[in-house]
Amino acid sequence: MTTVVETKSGADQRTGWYRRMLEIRLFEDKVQELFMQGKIQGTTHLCQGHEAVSVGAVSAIEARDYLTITYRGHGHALARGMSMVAAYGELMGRTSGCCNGVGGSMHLTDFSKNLIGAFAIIGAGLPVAVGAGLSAKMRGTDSVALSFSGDGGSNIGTFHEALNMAAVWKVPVVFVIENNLYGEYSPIRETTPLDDLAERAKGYAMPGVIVDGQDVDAVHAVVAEAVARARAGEGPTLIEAKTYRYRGHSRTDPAKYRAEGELERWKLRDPIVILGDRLGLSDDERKSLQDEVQAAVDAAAVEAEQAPLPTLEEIENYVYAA
Amino acid sequence: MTTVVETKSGADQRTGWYRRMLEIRLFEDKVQELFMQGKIQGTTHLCQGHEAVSVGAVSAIEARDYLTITYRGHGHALARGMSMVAAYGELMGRTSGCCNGVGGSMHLTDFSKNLIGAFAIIGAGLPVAVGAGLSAKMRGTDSVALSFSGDGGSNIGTFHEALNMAAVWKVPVVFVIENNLYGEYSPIRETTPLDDLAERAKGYAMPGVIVDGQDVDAVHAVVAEAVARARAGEGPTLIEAKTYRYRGHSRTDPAKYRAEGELERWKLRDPIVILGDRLGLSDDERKSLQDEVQAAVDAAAVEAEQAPLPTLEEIENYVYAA
Amino acid sequence: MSTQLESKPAGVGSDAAELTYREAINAALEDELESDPAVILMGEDVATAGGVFKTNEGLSDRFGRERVRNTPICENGFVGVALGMAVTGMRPVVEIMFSDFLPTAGDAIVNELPKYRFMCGGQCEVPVTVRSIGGATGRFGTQHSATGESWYMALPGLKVATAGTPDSAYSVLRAAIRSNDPVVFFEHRGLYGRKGPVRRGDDNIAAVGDAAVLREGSDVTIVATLLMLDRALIAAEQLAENGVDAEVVELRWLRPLDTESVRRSVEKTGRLVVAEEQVHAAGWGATLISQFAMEGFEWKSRPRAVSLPDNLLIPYTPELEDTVVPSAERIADEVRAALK
Amino acid sequence: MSTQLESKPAGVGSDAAELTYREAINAALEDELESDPAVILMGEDVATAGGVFKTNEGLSDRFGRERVRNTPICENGFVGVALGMAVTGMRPVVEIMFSDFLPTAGDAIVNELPKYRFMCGGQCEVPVTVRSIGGATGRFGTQHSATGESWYMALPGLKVATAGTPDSAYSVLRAAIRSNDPVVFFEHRGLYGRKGPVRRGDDNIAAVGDAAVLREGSDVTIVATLLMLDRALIAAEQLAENGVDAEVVELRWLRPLDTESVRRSVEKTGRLVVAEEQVHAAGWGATLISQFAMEGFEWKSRPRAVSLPDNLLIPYTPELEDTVVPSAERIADEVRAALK
Ligand SMILES: Cc1ncc(C[n+]2csc(CCOP(=O)(O)OP(=O)(O)O)c2C)c(N)n1
Ligand SMILES: Cc1ncc(C[n+]2csc(CCOP(=O)(O)OP(=O)(O)O)c2C)c(N)n1
Ligand SMILES: [Mg+2]
Ligand SMILES: [Mg+2]
Repeated sequence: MTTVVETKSGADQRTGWYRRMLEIRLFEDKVQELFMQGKIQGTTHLCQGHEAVSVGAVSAIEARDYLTITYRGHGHALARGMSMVAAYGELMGRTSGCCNGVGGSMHLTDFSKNLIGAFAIIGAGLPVAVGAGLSAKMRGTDSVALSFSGDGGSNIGTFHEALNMAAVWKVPVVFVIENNLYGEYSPIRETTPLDDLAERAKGYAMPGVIVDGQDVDAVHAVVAEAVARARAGEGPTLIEAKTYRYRGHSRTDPAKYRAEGELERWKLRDPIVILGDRLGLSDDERKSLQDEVQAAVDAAAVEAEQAPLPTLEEIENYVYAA
Repeated sequence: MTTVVETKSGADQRTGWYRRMLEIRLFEDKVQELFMQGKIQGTTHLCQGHEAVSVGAVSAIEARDYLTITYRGHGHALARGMSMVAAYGELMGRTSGCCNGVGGSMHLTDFSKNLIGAFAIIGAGLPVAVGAGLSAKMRGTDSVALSFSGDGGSNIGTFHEALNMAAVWKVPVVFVIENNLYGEYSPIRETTPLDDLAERAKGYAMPGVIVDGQDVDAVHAVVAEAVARARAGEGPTLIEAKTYRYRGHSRTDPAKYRAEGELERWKLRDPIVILGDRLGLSDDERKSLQDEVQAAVDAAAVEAEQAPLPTLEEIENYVYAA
Repeated sequence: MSTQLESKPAGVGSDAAELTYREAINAALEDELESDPAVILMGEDVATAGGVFKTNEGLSDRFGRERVRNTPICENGFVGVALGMAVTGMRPVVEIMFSDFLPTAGDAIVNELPKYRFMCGGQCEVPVTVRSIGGATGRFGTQHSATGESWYMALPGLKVATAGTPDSAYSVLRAAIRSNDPVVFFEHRGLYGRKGPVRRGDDNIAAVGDAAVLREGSDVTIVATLLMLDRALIAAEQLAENGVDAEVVELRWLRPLDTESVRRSVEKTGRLVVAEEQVHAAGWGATLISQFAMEGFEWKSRPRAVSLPDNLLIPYTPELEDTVVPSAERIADEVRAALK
Repeated sequence: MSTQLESKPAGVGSDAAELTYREAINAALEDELESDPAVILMGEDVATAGGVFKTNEGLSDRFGRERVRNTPICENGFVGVALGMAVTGMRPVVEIMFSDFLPTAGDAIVNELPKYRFMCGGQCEVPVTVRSIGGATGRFGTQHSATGESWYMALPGLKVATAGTPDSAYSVLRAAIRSNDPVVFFEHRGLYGRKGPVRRGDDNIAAVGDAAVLREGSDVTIVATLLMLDRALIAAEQLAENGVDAEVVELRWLRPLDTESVRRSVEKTGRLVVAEEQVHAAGWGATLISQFAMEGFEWKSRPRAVSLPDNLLIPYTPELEDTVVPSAERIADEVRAALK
């Protein structure tokens, strides 16, 4: 671990992580409610259970660094500092949304925060992150790119193509696979011949690291180290964070394909509880934080909803640059 | 090594290999001549220097096994027993060709020999080979599939996708990468972050084997072993054969990008010479075989040329099945 | 003039059962898996929980998880696998979960499937069916809303099919699977819950290339596919109340394209409105209209198209998605304009 | 009536140099790399030996192998990389060695480049140029002969450009690179050796979306692109010898499509022949003709198309390739038929 990491992992920062993970958890919980009320339509891919990965990793990059996420990206966007109003607004299709409501749940993008893309097509984000990293390098900046993808996504061609280019050009990019053991309804071993996806780094002569995705400190540490390597010009890293999603793949999925007790076992290692314990938070402290964040979540949803819908005239401007 | 292999590697068979390698060499040499005469048009990708790979590998499969090759596939087609007339005919666009002259140099296909495809798009053949192997397995046969591709081709998405599916489904397929150190004009280390592509097998929990591609015995042995594994239901293998192409990438390429002396160094380990030495062939024996094969090559070219061109009406039938 | 149900030219008779479009797809898959052991179904999550859109309910239980096979996420790869299976004796059906992912399998669909038989001089047949599930109205956003139906109609060697009713879902899909050529078969997600009469059985397998007149009429011809077909039928009912007698033609196949059937219809009506869930550029609507223009067809009024706007993509915003995708009302309006 | 050279509306003047189409591409790349450090060129072997088709001669020496960068073989991947560069301040030009490989990059070209700006609510611009090199007559066989020019014209968000002469190669490519939207720019391999006057300089950058009248005439309008444009110009010269005065319009952009310029021409001539190296289905020719049909345009004689046969693919067989790809003679014949 580098000094940078040490500095960052102070108690204050970690309390911030706790709060942010809670915010993500409650944000996602509320999405379900808003669906029931018809305020969010279509589909959505929630990330309860993954909070330590998004918060641990995103907290390891700087404002000048780039970030790409996926359709399961609410947590990462919030971790990057997107306001809940901007996130809810987007899910509601309103102009309060980060993309003015045309993107929807799968496309939380915010260029002002260097969150340069949220991809609904599996694998598509990885080459874009490589491009951002390469561009940073060619423009003489020391920015790095951080890219999230899933276990299922490690089987598509662009995963391979992106890692290969990143390695051969020594691009400053960190790939984080959130291995939540399922790609939609398929358990990893039905689609993938190995358990540890970090193994795949070997095909690119790139470091591969496995980390406990329920442990925000651990995630932060390995990502910070990889970011430091990237920034120092030593090239990309593949990090596999073992995690679990508490909900089904998407709104319509009751996730009946899971083995009995699996969810419950994972919940015993809840990332928020783990950090709360480490920080020595009392029940009361947890409860009052919970209430505070819940109030913020509720208020954000109300505020987001006040905004008008985008107009056809407005969105026509999004097709071509002026 | 299994018994099957032992039986096959008798001296008679190896003399056959010698002759076949010579045939491939002289076949390719003559292609250049036919180009000059305008009898072959377009482009062509010759394989002088690779002969031990095609002959060593293809001789390790049975008639009931499937084979997919690439645009650089003349050698493999001949190794599989395609007549030189059918091969020249195809290059000349005549009905003597294996595809009646509509495919051309890049598409030497012969279903009667289970040579089920020759692909001009990089990476496209690997999934097809996986499909053939899977089909063989599902239909309850013990056929396996053998698939050739190149070093450059190991960077495209379908390579990854095919190996992953083959491994997860334990498909009876053997992938042979002919690593000739260049993808078109680019040396491998300009496009690929490692030298040994067999390393990539690890990402699929599949055996990866490196073999000297100039040594036909060695190639035959490792492929035979992989075929035996596949046939026994133990799944796929990735084999990397280190080899070298003597000519440029394609007809228009003088290959000036090569380091000085590189070609000459490789020619010191010519696969035909190596086997000739092992078989203890005298200069006279080599010379007389050379003359004999040259005569056959010349005769085949003449015969192929006699055939008529396909007609438009004929080739219309190739678009849709009746 | 007749109603939608009575006017179905073939297939739907007294022995028809009411099925949803989803159930019709399921029935077609079941009947083909049953009738030919070479048929298999593969794709992402096709074998679990009936597939993501529940079209495959019961199939993996009945036929096993070898023949109904979940794949990794790798569209180009598994379409290629299907090709390898097809040329070695099997008859694979591949499911592409969203039509937007067809380009992910772009090489397999553009360069391999259609060209394979040709390049090898007719040595093989390529019986692959690619089921492509697409269409807007689901609030799935810009990367999950294409129908994609016209993308591949410029590829000789391929066949391109669509279904706009439960009965065509059943009969066209069965025909696609039985074709010895590669077929991309388009389903519309917005229709899965739609009910209609389906006559299940081997005598209800569509003829490859035939359009179907789903409603006879004399004033105007509406040609449509997929969800637009459904909306065209609704529009026709509305128009009938105003005394306008519209003929509705379902263009089931885009390749081969049944210009003949459309011509028969427009020769009767003299007016044409195409309704398409795609921009007009480079689509089947433009192809048909151009064809008639080149033939010098004499219209009673100029042909018209109801299409997606050329200057927009499908937004997530529910209200705007509904504005952008042509409604039955817009189709009816265009018909009225054609009759002015 | 005037000759090809004199009739060029813009760009080609007395200070024009004779360049080949290849040299014109090279000059456009050089001038853009020179004028903006954000411009880079990437693709397979672009930096070695001038690239596979020698269009990049000298560029890697001059601008270095970072800015002129060889990529691994992974079209979808490196177009995605270009996208990531474009939204972070660069202006990449990507070379796709054969247009047939565009579908290999299908997801990047269909779902990412055109939709990116839209999906994020206009937060970014996407200045990526994809140079796609295609076309038949090279005896490259079925998987290496497509022009592909119409494949992507149904995608709002994308721009689609072509060049049929050295001067348009120069001026349209420079316009494509300067566009803040993604452009797929089509070059035809069969034209690389073709010579013509090119006025090199910043004042010869084509206007996005504008077709060009390359030869004025009053009897008939021929609209063409790429190699067919070259052949249309030859056909026009032949026809002139028989007293037929053809106007030849180069449809440089398929998206935006310059229906306006074509309309101006056909309003004058009353006759239209489109010449396209693609099947007619789902192409720009059908799109134009349909557009005029829907406007109720009154033709002196019905519009016509010279296209690739709908029932064939491009064979390797040299003699058959020549039969299949429309010749200047076939274009002239069709013009004569239009005038009968
Ligand atoms: C190219 C492509 N194929 C299929 C899909 C449909 N799809 C969406 S999410 C998903 C599963 C992805 O699994 P994983 O990568 O493990 O991510 P997770 O959803 O578990 O976060 C699939 C198949 C898609 N979006 N893109
Ligand atoms: C998808 C795709 N991209 C690019 C090409 C052009 N191309 C043909 S051969 C080749 C190099 C392949 O190198 P390698 O795999 O090492 O095989 P080799 O030619 O050395 O046998 C390239 C880039 C292609 N045919 N297909
Ligand atoms: Mg997952
Ligand atoms: Mg090579």
